Amino acid sequence: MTTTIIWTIVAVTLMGLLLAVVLYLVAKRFKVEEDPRIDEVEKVMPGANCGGCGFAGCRAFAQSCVEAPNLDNNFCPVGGNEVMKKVAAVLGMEVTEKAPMVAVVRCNGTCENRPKTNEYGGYQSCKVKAALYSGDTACPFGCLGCGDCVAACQFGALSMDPVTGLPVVDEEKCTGCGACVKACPKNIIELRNKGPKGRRVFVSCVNKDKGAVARKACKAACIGCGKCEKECPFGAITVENNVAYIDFNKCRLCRKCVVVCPTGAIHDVNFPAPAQKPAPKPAASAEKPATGKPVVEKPAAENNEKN
Amino acid sequence: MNKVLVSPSPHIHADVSTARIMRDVVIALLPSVVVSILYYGWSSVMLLAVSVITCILVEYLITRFLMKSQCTISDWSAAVTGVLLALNLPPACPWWVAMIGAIFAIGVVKMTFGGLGQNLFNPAIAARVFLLVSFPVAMTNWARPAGFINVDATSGATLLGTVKEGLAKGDSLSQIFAANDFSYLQTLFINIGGSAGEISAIAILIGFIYLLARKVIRPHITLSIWATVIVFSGIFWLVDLLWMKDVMIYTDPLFNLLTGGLLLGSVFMATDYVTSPMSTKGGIVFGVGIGLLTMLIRYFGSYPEGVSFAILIMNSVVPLINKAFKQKKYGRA
Amino acid sequence: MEYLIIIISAIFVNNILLAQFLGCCPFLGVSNKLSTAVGMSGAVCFVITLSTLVTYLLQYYVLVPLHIEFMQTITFILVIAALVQMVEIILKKISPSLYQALGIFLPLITTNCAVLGIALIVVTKEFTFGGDPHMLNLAESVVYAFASSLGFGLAMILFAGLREQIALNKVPKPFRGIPIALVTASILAMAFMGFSGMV
Amino acid sequence: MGKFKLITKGLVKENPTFVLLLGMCPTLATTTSAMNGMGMGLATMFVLVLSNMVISATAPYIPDKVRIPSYIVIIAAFVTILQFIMQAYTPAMYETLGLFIPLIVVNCIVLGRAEAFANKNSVIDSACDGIGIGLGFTMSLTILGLVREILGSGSAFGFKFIEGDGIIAFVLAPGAFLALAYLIVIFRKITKIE
Amino acid sequence: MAIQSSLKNMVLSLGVICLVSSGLLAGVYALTKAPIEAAAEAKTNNAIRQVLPEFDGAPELKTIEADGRTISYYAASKGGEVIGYAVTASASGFSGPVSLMVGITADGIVYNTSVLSQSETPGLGAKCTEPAFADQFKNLNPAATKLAVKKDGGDIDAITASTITSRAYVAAVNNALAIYETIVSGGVPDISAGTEAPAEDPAAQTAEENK
Amino acid sequence: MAKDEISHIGKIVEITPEMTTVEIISSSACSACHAKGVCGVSEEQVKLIGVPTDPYTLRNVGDEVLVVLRRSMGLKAVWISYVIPLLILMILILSLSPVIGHEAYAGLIAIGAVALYYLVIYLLRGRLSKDFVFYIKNKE
Amino acid sequence: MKKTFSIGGVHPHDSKIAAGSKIETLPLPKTVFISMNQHLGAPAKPTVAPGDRVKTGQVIGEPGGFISAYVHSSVTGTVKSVGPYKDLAGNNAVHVEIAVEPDEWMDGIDTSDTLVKEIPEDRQFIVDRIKNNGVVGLGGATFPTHVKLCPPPEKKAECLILNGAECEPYLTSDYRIMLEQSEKIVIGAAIMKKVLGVSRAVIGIEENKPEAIVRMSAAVASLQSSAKGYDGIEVMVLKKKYPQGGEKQLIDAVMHRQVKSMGLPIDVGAVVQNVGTSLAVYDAVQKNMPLITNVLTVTGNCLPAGRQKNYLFRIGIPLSFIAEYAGGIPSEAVKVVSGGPMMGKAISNMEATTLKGSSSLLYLTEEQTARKPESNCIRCGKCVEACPMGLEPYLLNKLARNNMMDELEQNAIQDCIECGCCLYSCPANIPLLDVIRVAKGEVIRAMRARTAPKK
Ligand SMILES: Cc1cc2nc3c(=O)[nH]c(=O)nc-3n(C[C@H](O)[C@H](O)[C@H](O)COP(=O)(O)O)c2cc1C
Ligand SMILES: Cc1cc2nc3c(=O)[nH]c(=O)nc-3n(C[C@H](O)[C@H](O)[C@H](O)COP(=O)(O)O)c2cc1C
Ligand SMILES: Cc1cc2nc3c(=O)[nH]c(=O)nc-3n(C[C@H](O)[C@H](O)[C@H](O)COP(=O)(O)O)c2cc1C
Ligand SMILES: Cc1cc2nc3c(=O)[nH]c(=O)nc-3n(C[C@H](O)[C@H](O)[C@H](O)CO)c2cc1C
Ligand code: SF4
Ligand code: SF4
Ligand code: SF4
Ligand code: SF4
Ligand code: FES
Repeated sequence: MTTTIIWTIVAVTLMGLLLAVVLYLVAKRFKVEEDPRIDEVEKVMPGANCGGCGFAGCRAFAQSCVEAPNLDNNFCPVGGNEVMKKVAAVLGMEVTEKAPMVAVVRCNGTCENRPKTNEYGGYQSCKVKAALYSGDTACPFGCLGCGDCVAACQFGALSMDPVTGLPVVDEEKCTGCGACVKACPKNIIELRNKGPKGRRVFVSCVNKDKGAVARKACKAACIGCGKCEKECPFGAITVENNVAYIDFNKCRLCRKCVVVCPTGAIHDVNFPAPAQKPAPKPAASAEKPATGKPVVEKPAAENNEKN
Repeated sequence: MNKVLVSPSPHIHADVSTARIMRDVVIALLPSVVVSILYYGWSSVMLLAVSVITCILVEYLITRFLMKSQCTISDWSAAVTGVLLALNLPPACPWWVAMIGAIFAIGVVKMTFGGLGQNLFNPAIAARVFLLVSFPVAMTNWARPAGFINVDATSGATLLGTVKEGLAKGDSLSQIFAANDFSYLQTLFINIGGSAGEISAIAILIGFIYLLARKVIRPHITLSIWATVIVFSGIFWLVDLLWMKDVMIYTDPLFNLLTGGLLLGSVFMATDYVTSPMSTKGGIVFGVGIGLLTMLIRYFGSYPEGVSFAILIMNSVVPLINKAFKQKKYGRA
Repeated sequence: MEYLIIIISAIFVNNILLAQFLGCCPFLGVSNKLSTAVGMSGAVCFVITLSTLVTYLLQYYVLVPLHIEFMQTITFILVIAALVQMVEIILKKISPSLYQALGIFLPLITTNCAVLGIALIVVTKEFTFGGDPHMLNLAESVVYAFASSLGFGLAMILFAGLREQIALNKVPKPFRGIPIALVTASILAMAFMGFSGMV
Repeated sequence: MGKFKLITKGLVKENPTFVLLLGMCPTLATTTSAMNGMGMGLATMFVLVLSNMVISATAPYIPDKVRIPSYIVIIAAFVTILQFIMQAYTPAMYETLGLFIPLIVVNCIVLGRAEAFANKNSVIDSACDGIGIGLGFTMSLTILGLVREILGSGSAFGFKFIEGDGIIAFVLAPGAFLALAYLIVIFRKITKIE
Repeated sequence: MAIQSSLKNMVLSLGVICLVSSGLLAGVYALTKAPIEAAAEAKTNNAIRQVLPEFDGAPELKTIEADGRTISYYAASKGGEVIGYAVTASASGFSGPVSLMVGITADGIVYNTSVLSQSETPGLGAKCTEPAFADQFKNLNPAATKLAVKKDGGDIDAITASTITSRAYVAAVNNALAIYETIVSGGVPDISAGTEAPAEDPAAQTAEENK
Repeated sequence: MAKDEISHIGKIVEITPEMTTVEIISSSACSACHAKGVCGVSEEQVKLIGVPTDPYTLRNVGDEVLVVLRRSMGLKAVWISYVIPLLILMILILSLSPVIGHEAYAGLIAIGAVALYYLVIYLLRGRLSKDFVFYIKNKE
Repeated sequence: MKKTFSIGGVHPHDSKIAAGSKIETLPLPKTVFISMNQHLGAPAKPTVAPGDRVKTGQVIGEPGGFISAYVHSSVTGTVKSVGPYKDLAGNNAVHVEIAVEPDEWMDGIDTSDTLVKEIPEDRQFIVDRIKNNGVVGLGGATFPTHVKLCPPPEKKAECLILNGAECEPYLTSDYRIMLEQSEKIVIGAAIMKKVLGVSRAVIGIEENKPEAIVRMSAAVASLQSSAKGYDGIEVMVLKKKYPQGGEKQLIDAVMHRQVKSMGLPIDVGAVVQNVGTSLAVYDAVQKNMPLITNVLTVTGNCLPAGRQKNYLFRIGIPLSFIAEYAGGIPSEAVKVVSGGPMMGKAISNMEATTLKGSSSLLYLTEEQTARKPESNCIRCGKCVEACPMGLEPYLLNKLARNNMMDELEQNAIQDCIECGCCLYSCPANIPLLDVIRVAKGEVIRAMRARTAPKK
């Protein structure tokens, strides 16, 4: 019995020591050290691995955050400022807040505004359709409606509206990762500043055809008439190639352009409905994102209820 | 011009459809179905009905309520699986065995992988193997139910089973054959004892010719299975014949070709598009594999019948075969 | 002939993965890509065979004489861990470039159920290969270990092929990932039952 | 995290079998019946709790490089102790579970918990964590065993409720994979954990 | 982690851990050694008790030389008189050895059998432990019953779909009987007779085929 | 990426005119596993790989790059380091154990032979390193 | 044994219902729109401005790059505008709009009907004529012919193949010109043979055009006996199989050589030209006539027999004008295709104009053309069997949908010739080619980017 016990101890201890030596050698050969902070940063990341930040995935992003001297060049669009603050806290660095961005669909060629001229019968993919021809309406610039953008969005922020045939962005869910922008072969989706209280003004059209042609193709097209350009007191609007564009850094949300646009191509979202007593209405946007729909068309009653 | 249709080329399509192909397979199976009903009567009808209806129903329920996708029963593939499964069961097997098999075939082997065309294993075969493993008693009960026409076949056991059993007892082939008055003519027309669909080699061959004529299948897989079985068993048989004449234990090639599920399996199950290789070369490798494994299992395994296992095993090699044996490409060495 | 029986038994009939459930983690984890599965199999074969050889010697020439067979578990795992590490060091020392090539190609080999399991089976289980139940001798043990690891490799490679194919298919959402891999493994295990009784 | 939460998270949110998919070998191999599954689960839990405690107590004194080997030694010691105890007091169960008792040493759950939890937390917390995860493992193995037993042998915890056999495949290897696959799917559906 | 990974520290800490745990192990081993042995013995005794009629005290472990091998068996006695022998015997089943304890009374009747270990397929061969099959070997007179499965022309009903296991079981019982013969005859038992077969013994051929 | 290459993401840690050193993280089999985050066993090791510097491409320390190796080379590496010693081991044991009386000696000789084999390839390492040539590619 | 290519191929019903209709000349509309983008490569740059008067055959666009071609006015009249106009896919392209006046030909163009058999000696003269007269390939790709006829010096042409396969169903324009203009085509071939300096020229014609085979053989024989420079020209009868006319397939059928992946025909010593191109070469070289006309088939099963037509048209005539002239679009038609049913383009904008390469207005009914709903791939391998490039379309489709670019390249997606055989034969109605075409574009772009010179 005693010998057994002694042998047990001797054998195991010897073996343990052997292992210790081996491991020591291993350790000497292979320096492992990954900064443990990478793990910590990774933990606060949203973990979507969407690549919206420009890195291969959340971990790659975390690594770059840890290595970078400051966080100015790193921004996770998905987590937004919240997450960046947490990252900064982990690393003991400063963050400069970034204005949140949101995807904006710049086409208002609803089935009503833009009658179909033919029927598409191929594979339902905007990419395939765009490679084939101008689309099933007379507007060669507008949304093709096969929803490549919807498929690209990892966050379920996009959906096709069956009535209008256009994608709708759910502002609450959209993280501004830009995957849809890349997916759209027609370059219709743009990332724009979300704006104070989610308010923003933009031209919901990318048609570069001459006014008459554009108008004929789509009732809501920008005809490049230039009225808005003249109206804007801040010089935020430029008309080029027969289509107006509003620079969101210059735009002060005065909404003068909205009124003068003859086709209603300029959209303002999340503003209180006109002729309503001013009241903030964040709930409304959550319920029914106004993007892609001119505010004037929005039933006022619904907004009231939400208030 | 009432509407204008625009789509990428090509603008015309050959007159083929999945449903048509599957319907052709069902038609090709009809001779075997008819023969099995004639010989095994109501129990065969029952198995067919339970199996086909369960297959279709399960597919319907799953697409409708679980996957919430387009319902695919109209493509007839579930019916093919159902008929083949029924033809692969012993005629006396209870209806609930057929039902469990059908649920397994469609519910597990086909739909969990995504439905038609996505499965890696042949549903009917996998289900048969599942049943064989699960209900060894019911699945090897070769009792012969009364049929609509009567044939005097004395024993219910399968020929392969009888041979294996006899050999295990130490009898030699000649003794066994003598005891069971075996004749090739019998296997050709009425191979009583065995799965419902294995009765008649002729019926299966009629189906084979129909499938070939309708260009549903190409013959390379089936033929390579046959060739392998003939060569493999031929070698054993010849060696036996030449050197151990009195105590032969290896059956001759024709016997191996005509008995058991080999014909049914090689014509209808190994040729299933979904679970066989794409290229011709790959198909031949696949067929040779099935032939070899079948004979190995028959000669050395504990199951008397090896085709099902052989097909299932080779199904699992198909992705590798598809990688290794590709179609010849234009302009590439 | 006896070795042949051992080999057939260990590869096909009692496949270590599909019939004995040893090494399921790498089976489910590393079998996504075919080339990795192939490389992994080669490496695992070596590790398993070598470990079994060493632990066999340890068992019969150290533990048994000292009457401390009950220390099997702890000593085996230590020896195997040390062995795996040592092979890495040796390889690194031998040829950095060779070692680098491996590093790019393979995941690290860590010990898992398969390695320890086979080492333990060999010294604890009676086998009936070729007649009466008996414990395996050294040569048989090594052949058994080698064949088992080949069986492991075979299953891994088949499985990797199947999974590469699954990856292209539209598997219903709840089944994606591990569940569908398990269903595949189930049918594969069933297929392998066809070999039963071959030895 | 509260102690209670530490214990319960192993049951659902971090269930080692259905969510984390750890320790697949014993999970598949030993669940031919509910009793066997439970036995394996409890055996693992025994090692898990004790090793968790010891490791959390010793962690500060172990250099990083020998962390894993030290844990292995500790775990292996407990496994061997478990072997002694089972051999002495539950020899039948010991024989049934066979190889998979010593293989607890390489079970990722045990080592994984040591690495991920015990070496950073207090002894009590580690014990709770061990109990939680162990219970989760035991529960899942029991359920899996129960399902396989019911389908495969027509009995539950050894009580036979149908004549004859069940679907034998479920007691064999294919049934193990299959039942686990479906249980994971069902678990995912119920708990909505991905 | 507080401690640096120097060689000294590593060796030291791992050494201590090994030392402590092996010490602990040895301790527990010492503590459980007796119960483990008791459990093992209890198992054998239980098996013997199950296969033999009531006897006094502990059965006596005896050995006998055969073919250069030593075979052990247990002799049980009641009132000083040997009433039977418990013989362990095994044969190859479907997936490994089927190992039995066979109780044979002094007058050569197989009193009962008990499975010591088997690894047959659950639901199939594993049913050999169930009374439905095993009870066929209760109070069986080898002279009156043909010890072979029905398929091979004997009197034993095989387990459904598990002829191989059944044959192994029968073969093991036959082996035990052969050992018994030697014990009573005092001569050298022909172990091989059990496995390697007089040609008419069909059970043996299975064993042969399994090779 | 052409057919027969394998690549691994790494980061440049050092550049000299001749050699660019890239650090890759090789993870254990477990870490390919789904539960990596929970289970700490998934070891990762940093390995350094030397690649001849390409004078025509500008790269910086810290760049993430792909280290690429011909696939056949990966298999060859496995072959040299594992498969051949495995075969040596098997052949020796099988041929020696019937010849040598004591099986333990056969076992030890086999292990010795494997060690010898490693020694031989150690001597041949110069030739080997010529075979395993890596190159660097930009990520994406 | 008639020859054909060795891999894949399909047999759609050939439906050459317009084969019996003689070529008629189409009248001129009031306005024509001439596109600057009528060929493969860079669009031409317009050289006229609104208000300019142009004559028939006058240059109105000059090459915009190395691979590009001249564009000539097909009518006499006044330029009304130069600017965007929608092409048949509805996209904007630069067109020159001309108000039509009675024809007034440019000087130097021989508009007579006399057959000129003597081939000019000076090769540079020939190439210049071809280039200056804006000749592009009329087999579908409209590749500038002069580029093709001047292979880089290190590549040696061995055989000129005239592509008279016209393997697409319905199309009969090549067939009609082979019947009606056989000598001119052979002379064109001899001219190109001369430029290339090859001794052999093969005119490949499918067996379903027996009359064309007879007429072309007769033309070859008569020219060989009556003039110099016609040796080595032969007519080869080919089996009917789509896509026999694909140049890679034709080279395989005629020369038993295969162009390697991403290679050009010239790599195996072949130059393939359509018979229509040959006709255009004749006109350009022998008559100094620019490429301003072509033959177009108006056909479709839903058109009554009498309205199946082959028209000689002037480039720039709006499609709607042709449709109108030919009796309007039948009401059963839902799709109008420019080109054959296998490779042609569906027209979404009938106001678009004819181009140099326009070959048909094909009317298809809903029953003929509507795509059926896609179902799962049953791995039947029909697409694999059909693919003339030996690809595995089912696999490419899956890889493409999973965005696996590397694997797509490994599986040679870049070799796809977009023949449509796969989609045509798929029983599950999977839009294989739709998916493959886009993915192929992306893969080729990635490959180009990779091989682009490092900065
Ligand atoms: C997975 C599997 C397990 C099996 N297990 C056993 C077993 O434990 N015992 C046995 O005798 N046969 C077993 N068999 C063999 C078959 O049941 C075989 O058909 C049978 O032994 C011979 O049939 P019979 O008993 O009806 O004559 C098994 C077969 C398979 C496929
Ligand atoms: C960039 C480019 C360069 C080409 N260069 C040559 C050439 O040098 N020689 C030649 O015979 N064809 C050349 N071709 C023409 C192609 O081989 C082919 O004839 C043309 O794309 C039309 O083929 P298709 O009508 O079969 O589509 C070239 C094509 C492209 C796109
Ligand atoms: C699938 C396919 C089918 C084709 N069929 C024909 C055809 O029938 N006739 C033809 O002249 N060109 C056909 N072509 C175009 C030829 O490949 C080739 O471009 C042409 O013959 C070259 O001559 P060109 O430059 O004079 O057009 C086809 C091309 C492809 C890809
Ligand atoms: C030639 C041919 C053979 C088939 N054979 C089988 C078969 O053996 N088993 C089966 O379940 N389905 C068979 N099917 C139907 C179908 O392919 C099968 O259900 C799919 O595997 C389901 O995805 C066959 C279909 C064809 C066209
Ligand atoms: S809508 Fe676009 S930008 Fe917003 S989350 Fe989705 S993909 Fe990203
Ligand atoms: S916005 Fe772009 S991607 Fe989205 S549906 Fe419209 S065209 Fe397609
Ligand atoms: S379109 Fe491309 S992939 Fe399809 S058959 Fe033709 S060459 Fe093959
Ligand atoms: S033809 Fe269609 S169904 Fe058949 S393999 Fe190809 S893609 Fe699949
Ligand atoms: S539990 Fe991980 S390999 Fe077995």
